Amino acid sequence: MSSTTENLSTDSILRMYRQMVRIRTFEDNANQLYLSAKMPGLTHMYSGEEAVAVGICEALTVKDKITSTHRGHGHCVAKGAEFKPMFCELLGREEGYCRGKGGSMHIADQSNGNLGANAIVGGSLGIATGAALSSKLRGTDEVAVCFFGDGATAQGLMYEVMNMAALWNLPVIYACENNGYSEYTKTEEIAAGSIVARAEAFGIESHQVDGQDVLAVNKLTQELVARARAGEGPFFLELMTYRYHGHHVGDINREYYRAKDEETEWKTNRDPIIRLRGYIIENGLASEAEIDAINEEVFKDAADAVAYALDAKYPDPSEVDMHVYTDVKHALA
Amino acid sequence: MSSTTENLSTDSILRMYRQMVRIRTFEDNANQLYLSAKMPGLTHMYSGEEAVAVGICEALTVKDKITSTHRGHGHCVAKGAEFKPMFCELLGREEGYCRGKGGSMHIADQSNGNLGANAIVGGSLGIATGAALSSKLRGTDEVAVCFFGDGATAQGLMYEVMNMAALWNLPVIYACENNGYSEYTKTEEIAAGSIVARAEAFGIESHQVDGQDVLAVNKLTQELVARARAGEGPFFLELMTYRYHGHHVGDINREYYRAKDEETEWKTNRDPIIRLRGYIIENGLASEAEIDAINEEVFKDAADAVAYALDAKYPDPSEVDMHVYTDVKHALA
Amino acid sequence: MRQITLSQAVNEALAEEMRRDETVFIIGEDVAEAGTPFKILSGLVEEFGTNRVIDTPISEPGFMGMGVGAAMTGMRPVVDLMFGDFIFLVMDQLCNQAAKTHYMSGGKLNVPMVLRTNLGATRRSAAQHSQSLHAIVAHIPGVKVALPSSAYEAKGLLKTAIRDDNPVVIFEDKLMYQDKAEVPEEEYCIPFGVANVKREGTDITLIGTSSMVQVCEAAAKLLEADGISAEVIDPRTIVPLDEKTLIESAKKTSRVIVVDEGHQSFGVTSEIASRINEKAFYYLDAPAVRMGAMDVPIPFSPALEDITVPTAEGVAEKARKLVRGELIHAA
Amino acid sequence: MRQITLSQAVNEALAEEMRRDETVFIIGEDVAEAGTPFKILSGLVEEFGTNRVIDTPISEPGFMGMGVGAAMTGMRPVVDLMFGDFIFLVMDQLCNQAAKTHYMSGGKLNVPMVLRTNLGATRRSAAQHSQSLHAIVAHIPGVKVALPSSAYEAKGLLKTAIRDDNPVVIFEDKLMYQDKAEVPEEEYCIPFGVANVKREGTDITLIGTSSMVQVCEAAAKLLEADGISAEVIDPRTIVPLDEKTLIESAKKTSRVIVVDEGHQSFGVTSEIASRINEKAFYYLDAPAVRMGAMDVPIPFSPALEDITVPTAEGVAEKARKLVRGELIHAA
Ligand SMILES: Cc1ncc(C[n+]2csc(CCOP(=O)(O)OP(=O)(O)O)c2C)c(N)n1
Ligand SMILES: Cc1ncc(C[n+]2csc(CCOP(=O)(O)OP(=O)(O)O)c2C)c(N)n1
Ligand SMILES: [Mg+2]
Ligand SMILES: [Mg+2]
Repeated sequence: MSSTTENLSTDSILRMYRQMVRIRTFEDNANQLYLSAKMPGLTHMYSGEEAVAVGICEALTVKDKITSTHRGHGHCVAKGAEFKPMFCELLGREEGYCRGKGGSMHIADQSNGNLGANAIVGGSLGIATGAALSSKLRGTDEVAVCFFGDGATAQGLMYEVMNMAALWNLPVIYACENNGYSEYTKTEEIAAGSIVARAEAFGIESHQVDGQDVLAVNKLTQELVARARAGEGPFFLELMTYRYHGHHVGDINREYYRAKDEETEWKTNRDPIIRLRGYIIENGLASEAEIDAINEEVFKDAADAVAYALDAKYPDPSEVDMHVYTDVKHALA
Repeated sequence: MSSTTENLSTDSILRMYRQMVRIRTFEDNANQLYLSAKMPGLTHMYSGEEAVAVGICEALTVKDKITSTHRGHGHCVAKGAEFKPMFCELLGREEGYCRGKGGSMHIADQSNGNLGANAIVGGSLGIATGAALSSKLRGTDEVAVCFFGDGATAQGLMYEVMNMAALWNLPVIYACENNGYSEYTKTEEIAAGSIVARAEAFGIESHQVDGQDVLAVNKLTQELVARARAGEGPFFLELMTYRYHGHHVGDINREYYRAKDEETEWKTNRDPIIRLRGYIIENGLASEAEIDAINEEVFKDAADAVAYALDAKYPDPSEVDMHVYTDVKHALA
Repeated sequence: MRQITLSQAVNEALAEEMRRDETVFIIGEDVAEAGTPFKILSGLVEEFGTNRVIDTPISEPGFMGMGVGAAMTGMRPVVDLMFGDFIFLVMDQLCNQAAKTHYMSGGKLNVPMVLRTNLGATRRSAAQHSQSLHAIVAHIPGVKVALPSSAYEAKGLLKTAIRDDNPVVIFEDKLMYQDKAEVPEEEYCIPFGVANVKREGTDITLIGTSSMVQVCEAAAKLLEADGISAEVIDPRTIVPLDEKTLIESAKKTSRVIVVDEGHQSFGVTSEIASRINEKAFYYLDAPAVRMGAMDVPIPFSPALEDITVPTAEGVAEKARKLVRGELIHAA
Repeated sequence: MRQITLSQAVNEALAEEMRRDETVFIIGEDVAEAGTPFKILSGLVEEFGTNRVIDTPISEPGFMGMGVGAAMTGMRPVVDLMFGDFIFLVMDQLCNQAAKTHYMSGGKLNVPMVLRTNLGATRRSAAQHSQSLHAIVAHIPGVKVALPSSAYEAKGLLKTAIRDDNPVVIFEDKLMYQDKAEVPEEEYCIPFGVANVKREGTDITLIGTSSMVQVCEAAAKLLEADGISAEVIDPRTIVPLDEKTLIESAKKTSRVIVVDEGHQSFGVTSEIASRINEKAFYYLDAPAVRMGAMDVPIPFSPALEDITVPTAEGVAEKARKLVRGELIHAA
């Protein structure tokens, strides 16, 4: 594993390992719920990209804000969310983070600073930048991280807000998760020139990072977060990563746009969890047995949460017109 | 004057001179119409920026397309429009290019390939790029030029269409008229980093040009138009220029955002018409008398056109619901 | 007659018009190899090539604007907007540019383009992938709005839209893509502004748009069981709107329910009900009843989402009350 | 009582709320030194500084989105949109994001923001600077919509909007910025959802919004001369809408005209007329009459533009016909 670990405690390395396993495990269960027709609608798996969300969120405090995407379970877990309310949300139950009203594509967890997933590609670029402006205006040192995909770089909104973030030195980090595809299209077919050069043209310091190396991601993010708190923001990160599943859980036959070999290569030789596990063993930070114990614990948490969510109750029909406006109990009454 | 004139005939140089004078004269008359309360609404003067529109449009054929802005009279004249239908349009008369329905901010002249001014800043970036796509799909060698201001570089739409133009090698030239201000704000306050670098980040060849040197603008544009016809587009131009009047004709007291000295400096030492006149004399392309004759002729044309337009009739009230749809004579009947 | 799905009908309409007129082309996200997430366009890129079935980056305002420019210069773009909810991203290009160009130019410039998109909830896609936003487009002069209610209309209206010299937005019901209907082999177009009386009746008129036409037909069957004869009318386009057919039916039955999947307030039902009340007022037993989607963002939870959209039973219930002469107010 | 212009009233409301609550800030184009092209905000940057009166680049979607994010995290942005026509550029951020965030989060996230913009034609500004687009915003659940009709309402409604925890869009009539009205020195707020009966009458109810309230009042004066007693009502907010006051007046006078400067079709007059017809049907002599702006893009030529908007004489003429019992159809 490329990166060194000065300034990274064993605890935090093990916590990152656990968080990555929690994300992978959450997604495996979510996928099963879909395949067994127990989940309403479709959902987008984060599997394969765990090092991005974990490496970044482990460098943030609970007060720091993130905005997430349609592929948002990983960001949600990494920012501190629990399995039960997450699965409840995916299943549209009242105990979900959003009382079942948002679902997978709108899952939010404001208690941990997650301002929410967004089903409009690039839709949260303004929100994250606004959260950074808010942090500055309120005189706090909160940083905002905006997660978005390579496909979102085609949305003009990104350039509008990067321009303002640069003009006003806002404490925002743009985290572009370049997983090589937007839906069924390769990134090179939809992105001309260079993505990092686009941010640099606005005078924004930009870095391209191996998104499968959680330690490298975390180390760089720690530095940038500290500098953003000191008023040196904004920053732009292009994190090279890969999604293991299809665009969404229903995208099964995808050879026409993505080769099996390519998938195998990433899964076997670049998997962020396998890599960190190897690093932990090599450096004697934990034993195989201890790591397996972590895995087992997470698997069990997830199984319990799924069982709980499947039995949890749906919101009462009377909730349908609640929360349209904050100051009206029933909007249609 | 910096540029050499190999490949520029005396005729075309004199035509450029005449066209610049026609624009300046048109604007002086339009401004008088406003000051004498004979023109409905407000309008934006192109005075000072003549070398941009003329240098570029003189490198185009009548079949090539342009899109224009709220500051569009210069583009319209440069692309071949006549005074009478232009003044009629500004005065809301039936003989206007748009039958009085568009006015200054929407003046269009499709017979000369001017797809129209636009009152939405940046609103024509997609239209121009679409015209270039159309040219390619129809198998023609038409080039599209998109005129827009420095302020329009803040519109996300620009980055969306530059990306597609670059991916598909479209024959479009983005002509950014950087006159140092957007409304009452200096460009450096609203544009982070570098404008040309933004286009280059998409892999688009970009040039910064002295927008007060009509020969330099024309020479470069001729080269780029030829290359665009050959499929080497798109290209991006940042033309450094200056508007002599306020943002619009009503913007009289503007010292609070722009110093009088600065205006004087540009008007006296960098005026594109004075510079070209000097060049013509130095190189013996015409005599002072011949140049004055051109001026007189243009002044007279303008005076006649204004007089004509002031007497021209307004559209019949029954036209109000015509042209809503092409295939319905009266939309509300 | 042969039956095909709405998805196949759209595909046929596009293929036929692209064969007929080489200026017609498709532009949008994942329209080529992928044939859109709904697989509607499968096979078109193979026949027409990537010059006429153009995959774009995720730049809705950008490719919509390019569609406008291409339409102004001799092409007939069919812009593919993956979800109707994304229309909010292209409103400036659609409403400030496409809709006004012909008028602002005094009739000199045309924008013969089609924006193909969809509407419809209950797909468990939550608030940003379930809206039915046709009413806001209909409010802007200069655009036409078509709402196909079956595979037959989807094909006939799309062909008309492509041949129309004005900007047209066509909203397909994303839940009907796999629904089959009889569609003739022979070519046909369906004229705009001509409502379709799906079923004749004497006691009450049920006016439904898009997805709500089948709801009205199902309601009519329920009512038949109660001995109530319901007329079902599908306007097919709301701009232009075939007011005449709607008014005549209202005068005949003296009772009207207007059903549309857009939000009820400031929506399509408001406009149609107003026109009927204005022009059939003295023939009506009761004011035209409006039934739109609830005025709430579409919730994800199935337990809530299904409540937000009008149902056949709900329409039938209101119809019974109307016929029984019970005064009703809009929900 | 002292008289101030609508522009001064807006300025006062902002200054008062910014003094009262330090989380309130203004963001938009040329709002600081320039104080907007209409000079409405003059003096605010001097008092509150450039951290609270923020000049932006010409990036409406961008600063609107930033407003949403700031509102979600403890601030109360007042986003300044120079012309109402530009709302088409921010529809995604307004309607897909701001309007839905509270609902999609199950009530956990709030978006206490105000979008200040304008409406109104006859300023010779042509099709892209003259629209009155409040109806399309009102169609989207989750946003409130306020339409001040004078300096008094402009101040009181804006102060309420700033204190509201929901997204609020307030449309000022750009032609009224220099119009004066009585505005008390003392602080006051005007509650949302409470219509204002500007003038009592018995023969007919004239419901006007924004710029059309003064048109209705002028019409009422003309009618008075003919011995017709007109009641004039200003809903002040259309979301929420004070249905009760409107219905009661309709029941009292049995004749109603609804006047709004937005396009008539699929517009505000459709919604209000529908509700009145539904809930006062049996009290009405004739269906509620709608008078909106013509369904055409706003033309530049004064000879055409002035025809597109309802006038006092036009409203009075329709009112006379109504009172004379002549059956009328919407123009
Ligand atoms: C504005 C908008 N356009 C299109 C879509 C449909 N869509 C959903 S995800 C997606 C691809 C996004 O690609 P990327 O940003 O790279 O994220 P990834 O899925 O690869 O994580 C598209 C086109 C959308 N949700 N929003
Ligand atoms: C989308 C949009 N936002 C704001 C405006 C108001 N406006 C008109 S011109 C202008 C400044 C444009 O500056 P620039 O692009 O540099 O062109 P210039 O006026 O300098 O030629 C602004 C903000 C507008 N017309 N459209
Ligand atoms: Mg991607
Ligand atoms: Mg400028």
